[in-house]
Amino acid sequence: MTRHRGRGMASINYPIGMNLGGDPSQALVHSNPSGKFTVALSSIDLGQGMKSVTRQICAETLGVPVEDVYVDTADSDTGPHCMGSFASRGTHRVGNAVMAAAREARGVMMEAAAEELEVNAADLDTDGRGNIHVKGAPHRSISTKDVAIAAQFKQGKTISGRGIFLVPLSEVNPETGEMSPATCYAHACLVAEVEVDDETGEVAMVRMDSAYELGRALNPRLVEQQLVGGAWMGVSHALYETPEPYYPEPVHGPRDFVEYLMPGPGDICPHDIAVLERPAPDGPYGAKGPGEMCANPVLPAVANAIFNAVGVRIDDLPITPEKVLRAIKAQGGARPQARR
Amino acid sequence: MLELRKDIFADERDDNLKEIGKGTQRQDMLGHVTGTSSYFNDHKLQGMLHLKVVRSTQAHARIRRIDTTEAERSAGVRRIIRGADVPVNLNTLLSLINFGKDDEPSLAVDKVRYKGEPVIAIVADSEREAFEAIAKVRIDYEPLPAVFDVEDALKPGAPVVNETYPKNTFTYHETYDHQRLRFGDADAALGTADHVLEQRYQMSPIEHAPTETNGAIAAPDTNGRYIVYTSTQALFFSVDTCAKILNVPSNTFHFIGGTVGGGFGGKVDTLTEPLAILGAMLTGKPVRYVFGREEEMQYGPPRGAERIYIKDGVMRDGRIVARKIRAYFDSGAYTRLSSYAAVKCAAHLPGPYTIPNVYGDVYCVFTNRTPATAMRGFGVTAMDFAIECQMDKLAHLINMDPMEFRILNAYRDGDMKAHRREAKNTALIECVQVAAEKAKWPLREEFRRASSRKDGGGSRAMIPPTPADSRVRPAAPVQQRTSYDRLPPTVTREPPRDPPPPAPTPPSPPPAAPSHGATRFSSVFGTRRR
Amino acid sequence: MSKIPLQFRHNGRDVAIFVDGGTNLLVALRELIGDMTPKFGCGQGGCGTCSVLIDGELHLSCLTLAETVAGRAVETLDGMKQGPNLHPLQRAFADNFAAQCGYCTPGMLMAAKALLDRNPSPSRDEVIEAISGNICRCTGYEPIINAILAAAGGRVSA
Amino acid sequence: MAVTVKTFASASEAAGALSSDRSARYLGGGTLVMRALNEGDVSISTVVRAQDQALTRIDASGPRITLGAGVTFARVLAERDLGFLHAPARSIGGPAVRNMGTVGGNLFAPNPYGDFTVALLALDATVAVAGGFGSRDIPIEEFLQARDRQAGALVLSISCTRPASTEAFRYRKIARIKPKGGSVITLAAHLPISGGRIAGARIALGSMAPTQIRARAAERALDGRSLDAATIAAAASAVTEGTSPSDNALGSAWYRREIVGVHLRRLLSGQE
Repeated sequence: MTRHRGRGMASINYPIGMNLGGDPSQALVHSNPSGKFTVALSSIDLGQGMKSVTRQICAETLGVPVEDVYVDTADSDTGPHCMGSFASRGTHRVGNAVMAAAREARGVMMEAAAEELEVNAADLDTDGRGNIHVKGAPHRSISTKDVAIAAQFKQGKTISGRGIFLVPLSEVNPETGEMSPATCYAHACLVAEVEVDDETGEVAMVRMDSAYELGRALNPRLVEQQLVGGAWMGVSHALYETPEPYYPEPVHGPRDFVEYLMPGPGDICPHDIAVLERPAPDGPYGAKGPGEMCANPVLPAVANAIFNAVGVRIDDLPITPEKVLRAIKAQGGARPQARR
Repeated sequence: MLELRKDIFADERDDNLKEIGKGTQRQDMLGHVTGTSSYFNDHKLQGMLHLKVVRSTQAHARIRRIDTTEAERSAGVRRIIRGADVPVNLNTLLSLINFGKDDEPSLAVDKVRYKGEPVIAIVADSEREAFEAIAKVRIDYEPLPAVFDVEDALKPGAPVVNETYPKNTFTYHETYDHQRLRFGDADAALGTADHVLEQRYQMSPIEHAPTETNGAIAAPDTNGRYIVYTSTQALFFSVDTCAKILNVPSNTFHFIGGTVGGGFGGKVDTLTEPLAILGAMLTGKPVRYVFGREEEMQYGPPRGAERIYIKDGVMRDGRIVARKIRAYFDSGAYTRLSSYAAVKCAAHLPGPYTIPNVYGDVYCVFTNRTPATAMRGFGVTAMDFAIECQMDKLAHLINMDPMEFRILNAYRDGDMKAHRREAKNTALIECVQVAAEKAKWPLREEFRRASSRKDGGGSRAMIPPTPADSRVRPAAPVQQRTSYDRLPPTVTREPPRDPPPPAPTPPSPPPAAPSHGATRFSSVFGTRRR
Repeated sequence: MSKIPLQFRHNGRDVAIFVDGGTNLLVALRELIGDMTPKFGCGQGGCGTCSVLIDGELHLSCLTLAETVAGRAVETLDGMKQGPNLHPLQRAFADNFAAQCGYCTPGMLMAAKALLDRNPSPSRDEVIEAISGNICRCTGYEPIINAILAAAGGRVSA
Repeated sequence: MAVTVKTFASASEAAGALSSDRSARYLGGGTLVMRALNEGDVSISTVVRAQDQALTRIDASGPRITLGAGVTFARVLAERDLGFLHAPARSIGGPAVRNMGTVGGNLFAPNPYGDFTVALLALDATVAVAGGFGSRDIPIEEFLQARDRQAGALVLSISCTRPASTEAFRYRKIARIKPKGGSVITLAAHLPISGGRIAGARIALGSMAPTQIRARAAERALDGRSLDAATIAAAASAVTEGTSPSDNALGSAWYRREIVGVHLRRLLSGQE
């Protein structure tokens, strides 16, 4: 028997929009005459899906179908200021800015609709399908398209909104570290099962089970993308990656994707994920942001699973076969721990 | 496979929403599957030139002489750019928020501080011609002793990596060579603990390895403006950094990002835009500067290495009574964003647990390696690795189930966190319970019943007496033992038992008005841009 | 240095261009023909995002000397759509959320097409082998594997 | 200055062009030369090609097989008669690299590449090389030892004798990444059996020295014995003798020495 299985776990939290505040994101929302909306951002989508979640946030807030909203990003001439997509700011900061802009635009839209329907704007509601109707009287309705036409060509109103989300700057106490680093926290716990070869030190992932709490899954498919891909990156960080394999000696740095190690499609394992939603009071619809934190629990969970499998502690990342093998040899062989 | 546990915290949510919570298709998916999503490099401009840089072959050396005469005569070369050609050849990224001193040139002038540091930029008609000219540049180096280990860098007599910070550490609050966190009396509590465990953890650097490398295309536009297609993941960060380095108003630029081919933090640093724009300014032509893969892997900034020492005191019944942490961020040769990561890391201590005595010193250290930058989980990933490995060891030490050990020590609503803010909206316990359930990991009833919304606050909401600096204070005598559930009820939230130390420096003057059009915010740390 | 004339079929259409000596097919496609679907990821043969089909075979365009495709048929993602309709693989990638940043997607789709054109019902291991030369940094591969299997099984919703 | 591409109809003309120009490199599948050009290797200013059909010929009908240097790994895999070479061919790259990379080019691929060559070394292949003065056959071991000096030569073909049975030839590439990754170490074993005993064992290793090498001590431990546990153990413990592995990004010299015996034992005893 040279291969041993073991399980390990880790639990973590993660600050969302951690930047000590002071650097807001902005958004502009406006409609065109056919009642379709454009969100203008300078913020960047680097694959995490910011365009898509801010689109849903905007549609929800306006009360229109998501198809009627288009999010335009990454243009410094048309998009208002945003420092960038980092520090888990996308969903939280930009999402809140879009929500604020959409709220203002909705206010104008409802006023314009009220004028057309000759009612008080407070008595109106949206149906989320492109119509605005009198509460309790769905037959007294007008389409957002007709409202947009009326607003622009008859009433002389621009259905638009401006949004900014600013968390005030926090001082940091030099002596105690007292500060307000972030406004909300996401959470996770992950169980990793591994198989360790005690003659070669090789570690193979067997499976992962996890629970992630992220305030609100604005789009569960996008959350799944982040969590599946992020956990893969966590495995990669745990077992494979570094541009300095002999750190701190700066030698033999990888130059290509053969030398820079990342798990391939044949190294992945089943991953069963549960998502919990405890809405953050200041998140857009309670959302926190899953993208950054999702890799973090994997690294220690894998390390702890290796201990459970063969009884060695590897406290240096990445946990290469060499480190595992050296540790097994140093303790005189594998010492499997109580099976979990 | 993903399962939404709508049953948990249902009372805190309104699930009656129309678009939120739906698995709507991504707005960019059609573009992705048809290959029509536009990335920065998908712009074809007439007469585009190509920029490549000559990188230092040395980790640490004085530059004696640079000879570009042969390179200038090389076929297809339009322009050789030296450090002297860069209008403001010294910058630090976070100067945009007035954090830290300018410490990094766009092109090295008198000294190189890491292998791969850009020294000369060459703009040529083709990449091949730029490569041929690179081979003809002669740089005469005087090698200097280099330092690669964070703790070696802090020893007396260590080579000075970056003269802006002669002690090889970033300066916090214009006073300290580290960021502190002090909550309670960790040394005293360690003296009372049933077990004390001190361990060392190390994370090597990690490369972002986006499939798209960093790059930018800059082109002269009408009205004296420049259009810049960029891979940046931080558009206005990049706009304002370029405005500063090139000493022009920020509205000189029209930056167009696009879809970014993966970033993960590696595209925050404004690596290619300033030289691409400068190239366009000097030649009047569109200029493209794109990293090759080896450049991206070795000279593009990684997630920096971290070394972490943790010393914990734990009781037989599982309560952690003290956690003391010393952490070193390996920033490489320049600050970039590591200074900020250290603060974020300090705020993260002691992890998602309520520990009555926490002590942290987090250092941002300069070494002669590629400067580090942000990456997914920045400032936290390595610390979580260290803390959670430590938690596993502690549970093992006291023979407790690791899940139950986490639940016992988990922070709950109403608890005071070590950075002196109340914990709210917590959910660690529920995550542990659900993960255990998914993994069929048995938990005892009392741990299955625990809740983030119960049993927090009260004495756990107090800020414990905190000595001014326990390093200069003698270790707490045994009779002053305190433990988790015998905490003296502290009546004041602040100040601590000992009088607070005098402010080390007088209040800082307001920041100077910006002169180059870059956005400025108020001072975060009192260390402002020179 | 005189340019070299080069003719080949590009997604079913004849194209004629002039290339410099040593130009690779990726540069020829992107900068001379304007087909931006194959991407530059490494220039080393390690990432696969520049993958194209040459006479139906999967090749790395960055490692292909442009003039070697003279008279041959080059297919890129730009030619994958069937008229106005998405190819079943494109639809399956979308349905399975198999793209995040999208940068590896062109190469993944070409690698998948090369597989399914020869082996319409591959096993999971065969799918894994087929994309083993393509790097994805976002998705963790699982949705990509599922998408290709779904396209092969015709389990793609309309 | 752009690169000059010279295309010839015959291999001998190409060989002539190569030997007369120090800046010339022969373009096979492109995985080495095109990469070098993409990465700015300005020492190459001429690329030489040959459209000689002999270079892509496969002769696999008889007991001795010959592969033209330009035969790709995909073509090796498509050839049923070359089944014994399928495992090494499949271990190269992803499908695109196998459609491009050639058996001739693999002879020149530096660490951590060159896995197919490990198989050829175990099979005692012969390399036919065209130089400035006509062509000659060189034993692969000799070819590899002088590889640095072969830059001006053009490999025409590689031939070897077909192993007597599937059991007689075994190959394994140890990579960190699945299903495809760079070699930590690569092992190939040719174990001809005569009268129940191994006669003329050849064990070849990749990544255990600057070039692919034979593990002669392990071969000696196998020769004249039956392939039982004791013999395998003896071969495994002798396998590091004469090796000189290096540290690289994929593993250290220490690690390679530690595991090569384990993997040889597993290979010879048929374990995963």
